[in-house]
Amino acid sequence: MDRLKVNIGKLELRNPVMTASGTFGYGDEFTDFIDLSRLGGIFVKGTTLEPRQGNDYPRMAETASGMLNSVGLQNKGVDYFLSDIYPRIKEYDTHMIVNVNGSTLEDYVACTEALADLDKIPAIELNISCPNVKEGGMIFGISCTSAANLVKAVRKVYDKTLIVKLSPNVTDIAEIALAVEAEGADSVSLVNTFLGMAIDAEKRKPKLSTVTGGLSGPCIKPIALRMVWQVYKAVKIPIIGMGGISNWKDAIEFILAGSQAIQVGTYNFINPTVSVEIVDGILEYMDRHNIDSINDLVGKLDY
Amino acid sequence: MDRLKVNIGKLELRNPVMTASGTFGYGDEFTDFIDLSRLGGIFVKGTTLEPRQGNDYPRMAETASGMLNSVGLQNKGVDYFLSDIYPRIKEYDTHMIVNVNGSTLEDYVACTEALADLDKIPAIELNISCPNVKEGGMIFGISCTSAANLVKAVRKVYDKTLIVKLSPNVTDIAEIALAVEAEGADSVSLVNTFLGMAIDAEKRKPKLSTVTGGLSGPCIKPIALRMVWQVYKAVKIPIIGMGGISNWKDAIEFILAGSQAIQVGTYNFINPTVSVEIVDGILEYMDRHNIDSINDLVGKLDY
Amino acid sequence: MKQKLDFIINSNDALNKQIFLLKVSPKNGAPLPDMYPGQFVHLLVHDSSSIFLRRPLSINYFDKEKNEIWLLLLSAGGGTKRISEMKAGESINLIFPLGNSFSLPKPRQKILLIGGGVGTAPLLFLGKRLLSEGFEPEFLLGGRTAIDISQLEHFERTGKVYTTTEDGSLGEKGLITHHPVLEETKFDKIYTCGPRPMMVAIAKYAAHNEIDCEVSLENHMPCGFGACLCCVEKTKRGNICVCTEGPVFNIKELKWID
Amino acid sequence: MKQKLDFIINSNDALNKQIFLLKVSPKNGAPLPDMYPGQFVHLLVHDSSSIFLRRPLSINYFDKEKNEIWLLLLSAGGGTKRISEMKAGESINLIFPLGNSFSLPKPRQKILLIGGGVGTAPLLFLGKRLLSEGFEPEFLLGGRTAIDISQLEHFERTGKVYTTTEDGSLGEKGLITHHPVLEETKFDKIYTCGPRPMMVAIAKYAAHNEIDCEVSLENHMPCGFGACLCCVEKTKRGNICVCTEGPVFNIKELKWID
Ligand SMILES: Cc1cc2nc3c(=O)[nH]c(=O)nc-3n(C[C@H](O)[C@H](O)[C@H](O)COP(=O)(O)OP(=O)(O)OC[C@H]3O[C@@H](n4cnc5c(N)ncnc54)[C@H](O)[C@@H]3O)c2cc1C
Ligand SMILES: Cc1cc2nc3c(=O)[nH]c(=O)nc-3n(C[C@H](O)[C@H](O)[C@H](O)COP(=O)(O)OP(=O)(O)OC[C@H]3O[C@@H](n4cnc5c(N)ncnc54)[C@H](O)[C@@H]3O)c2cc1C
Ligand SMILES: Cc1cc2nc3c(=O)[nH]c(=O)nc-3n(C[C@H](O)[C@H](O)[C@H](O)COP(=O)(O)O)c2cc1C
Ligand SMILES: Cc1cc2nc3c(=O)[nH]c(=O)nc-3n(C[C@H](O)[C@H](O)[C@H](O)COP(=O)(O)O)c2cc1C
Ligand code: FES
Ligand code: FES
Repeated sequence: MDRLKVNIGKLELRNPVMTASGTFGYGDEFTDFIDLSRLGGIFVKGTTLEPRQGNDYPRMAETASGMLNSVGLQNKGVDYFLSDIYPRIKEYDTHMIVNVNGSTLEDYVACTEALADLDKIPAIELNISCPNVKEGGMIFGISCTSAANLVKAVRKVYDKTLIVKLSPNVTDIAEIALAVEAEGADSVSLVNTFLGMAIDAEKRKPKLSTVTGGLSGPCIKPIALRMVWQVYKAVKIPIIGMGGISNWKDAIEFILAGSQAIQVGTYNFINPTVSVEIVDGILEYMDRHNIDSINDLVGKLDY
Repeated sequence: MDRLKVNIGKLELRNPVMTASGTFGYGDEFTDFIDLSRLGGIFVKGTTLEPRQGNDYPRMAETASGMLNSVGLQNKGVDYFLSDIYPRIKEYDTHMIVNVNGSTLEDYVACTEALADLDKIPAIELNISCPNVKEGGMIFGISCTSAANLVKAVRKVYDKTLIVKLSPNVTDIAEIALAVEAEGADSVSLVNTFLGMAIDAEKRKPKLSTVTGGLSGPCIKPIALRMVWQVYKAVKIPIIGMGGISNWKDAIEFILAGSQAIQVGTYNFINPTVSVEIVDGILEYMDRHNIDSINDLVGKLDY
Repeated sequence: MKQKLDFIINSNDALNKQIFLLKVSPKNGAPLPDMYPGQFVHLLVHDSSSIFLRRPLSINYFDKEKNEIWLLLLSAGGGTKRISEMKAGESINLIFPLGNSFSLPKPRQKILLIGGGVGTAPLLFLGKRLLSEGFEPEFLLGGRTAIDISQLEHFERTGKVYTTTEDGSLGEKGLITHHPVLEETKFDKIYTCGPRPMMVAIAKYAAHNEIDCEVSLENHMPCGFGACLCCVEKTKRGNICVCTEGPVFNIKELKWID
Repeated sequence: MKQKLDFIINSNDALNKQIFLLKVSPKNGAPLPDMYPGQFVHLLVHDSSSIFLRRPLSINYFDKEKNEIWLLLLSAGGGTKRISEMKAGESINLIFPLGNSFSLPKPRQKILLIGGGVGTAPLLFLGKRLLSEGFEPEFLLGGRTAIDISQLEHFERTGKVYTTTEDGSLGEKGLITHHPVLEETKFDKIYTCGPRPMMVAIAKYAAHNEIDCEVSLENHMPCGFGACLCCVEKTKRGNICVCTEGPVFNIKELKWID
């Protein structure tokens, strides 16, 4: 299985297939369906310094080949994570990566510090792109300066692998990627959800309690793929690509566009075994095309 | 049918349902299927000062609930339009609106001037958002300054209704809308296509000759709808909404989000009679909800 | 243990224009695990543009002998319409069994199961279970008109049945919450499933009369197994997932009554 | 005049594992308009997530008496697979008739129709037409293996048939472009449809031997009726739409041979 090994910062992944934050719980939800040790890693739920109740129901609207969500980072806070969740998930035989969120720069830093010393959390993903909370989140991700400042501050308190998750709701995502790379991010992951909206025509009301929410699923794949490719041409750090991946073919496309690794998000809801099916599919593809190492495919789009 | 009448600048539309540039030819292609006089208007193919061959084949890739195109403004130039097309299409009993494109500010101005005196072209749509040409197009649409400068220059030579078509590939579309409103645009239309990409995993090649192309169809609807709503809250001029509209329900959603009128694009390919079906559907909806004038629905999202 | 499994449709019968009874069995013939009333399946229809997400459906009945699950389906929107058009022999993929289940009553409690429209779906399974556990369930079933009340013969074989219809075409005329049995009889426990306004009215009635009451919620569910946090209900313990901590709730946990 | 119309599938027969013959008639029973060999239909499958756009298919035969269109379908990808699974009685929506058509030969010309794989589809209709116009069409049909050559009995009833297969299981062994008849007989006109590399090879052969040659292209077609400008072929007149000015081109118009 060494053929699938990839590195992200100081992290060595068994394979490039990981699951996306907010779509895979803490992994537990999937143990009935798959063997977690077959995954390269798991990005757990968005975590904040303080507990959050998230947004009001309804938080979901189905759309053409996708869905909108406005969960709004519901989680019990980093202390609860340390006391109640970490002891459980640290037993999983895969990389568990925490998705870190905050309303202020100080929040992010404090939340990161709380996680920095955990043996079995080898990396964090700094979410500067959540479209579903009033403060923080995306605000940091849509300007180079604020993204850079945040990464600089977090980098100071965090030595392990620092992944920064980018927002697609920008004119030039490569610019933001360059800004966070310059501040020492080990990797960028993209994309988070697109800000979208759904309306119930008969009721003349928004379908989400928050009016707007984040769009994910196969519908966004073409845009996400383009962004990965643009960022790949701009930065040197490894890219973790995602957005609508629902089978191994999609995964290969993201890898060819420049992703060192990928995350599967929404499709976990529809097919809870999709992530391991993707691992198998990538291997078959590599056999068919005589590819020794997955690294030989990264960015190898022939154009 | 007065219940459906709406105004866009100096233009009075029979109803708010129009067809989008590049998806409806010059109208001729649809006369076998529908009675063009049942439409509020027709936005004809993107037109440039000089003839253009467009991009190489393949120019199309199918995606989840949508498609990418990279036609690249293939057209025979404005002179040919004047001599060979205009005499034919001026007979149609609906508003024929020309979508004006260029590589430079001077191009746009010259193309506009050539169209300004045509009796039966009551409006132009300035396309500052085409993602499929190397020069011009989207470049103008992603910065407030360049968008404003272009509109200012065109406004000087054009007295009739000036509609500016916005690009969705920006961080803040409302900001661009405000900038063009300030320069005297009578209306903004949105959205143009999203820059996207598709890859053939087996061949390891892009599916489009141009690598990237414009994404359209139902997949983009949630994002387009959100953008219309954001622009509606920002500007005073009427909005022409589009992006993935495929039935009357979608049209009502765009109207509730703040569109004074709408355009149907890609779905014309799948159902060439969809535009008139939407007119009928809107009327039935208004009957069911006791709505006297379509204007009473514009922006009336209850949130 | 949750499973993802392909099923084959043994039969799909239209009970009326909008309500369908699907009977499905595992394609691979494997014996189904234990399932409990209140639990649901999450159904995927392959290759449909109108169904991106799975659709949750209550287990209407689990026929252990035939290794068959019954699903009672209302064709309500694009997805359920598509399912309703499926034919015997076609296959569907289910994730199951999901959610918690109704709790058993205390011995000798007088029990009423109240179902509105297709909300009767989980109550058949529950009723049969209660009967087999030695209880004497009674049923109050309502609908707009007579044909909205499905599987009446099955319910009648399970216990005493009261009916209401809005148009009076069957049983009492009026809303289910106004049926005289609610005035005349003192029940110890009520189980209910149906449109939310109906359940809220019944919850209020139960609370007011100090009757223990369990409701089965139908929040929208992208995943169905606790991964997305989209199906939350505001409870006294905060926002909690209906798909894992529900769909059945004791009304004491909810914030419906204040 | 182009129409958009619902059709009913009269039959759908698997000719081999991947090739299907669908016969369809208008749902409303209306008589079909005139159609010409080379023209195609644009087919929509309702409510499929894998088919967003319509799928173009050649008119394989137009049975005027039965008011029936024949479509010969290769299950090549998601869309055609889905179509291949449709059953008699189901309905599909077509836009038709689209495109130009093959031109008729000059009187007494010696004609060869060359079809590779499912590219034989329009050639059956063309062959029958030519026969009825008094010509004596001959056919050169090729495939990887014997079962790839469909409708052989129909072709044999229409004219002389030569065959090639790559594995030699039927007719000559080898590529269609190497069939001896191309060396031995001097044809005046060739019509061809099949994989692009095959058509290019034949076009070169025809040009070299000064044989008039028409090819039918299969560019990807979002709309099929000239609205989107996506299906263009580079010709001596610039980029032109295959769906309206084709799919049939005389090779003189194309830039295949230089
Ligand atoms: C635990 C549970 C058990 C259920 N049991 C049954 C049953 O036994 N029989 C039955 O007919 N119906 C049942 N429902 C409701 C059923 O799931 C919905 O009617 C169905 O999802 C509607 O899908 P649609 O595509 O037809 O409608 P649309 O309105 O087109 O659906 C749009 C979206 O909203 C969601 N949605 C719409 N209405 C509901 C609803 N009432 N509940 C949940 N999600 C909804 C859909 O899942 C979809 O994601 C149950 C729901 C839940 C949560
Ligand atoms: C004028 C014309 C006539 C045709 N006649 C026939 C026929 O009689 N029988 C038959 O089996 N096939 C015919 N084809 C080819 C057929 O249209 C394609 O095989 C089909 O569109 C593939 O769709 P898919 O979803 O199965 O494949 P996918 O590869 O999944 O399709 C993806 C996209 O590419 C397009 N595409 C892929 N391959 C082709 C192709 N070869 N031609 C055009 N578009 C393609 C599809 O339409 C779709 O938009 C014809 C094509 C054209 C243009
Ligand atoms: C229900 C839901 C919740 C999510 N929560 C988070 C989150 O907490 N943090 C985060 O960075 N991304 C979150 N995301 C975004 C996903 O991680 C991913 O970036 C996005 O969904 C695109 O990938 P996909 O199309 O494969 O789902 C969430 C997505 C969904 C659908
Ligand atoms: C094939 C194609 C060609 C297009 N050409 C143009 C064009 O020339 N000028 C323009 O302003 N928009 C053009 N567009 C964009 C559409 O007018 C419309 O903005 C976009 O497709 C979104 O709407 P839809 O999702 O309804 O298609 C084109 C779109 C397609 C699919
Ligand atoms: S439906 Fe996803 S958590 Fe309940
Ligand atoms: S397919 Fe649209 S122009 Fe030919």
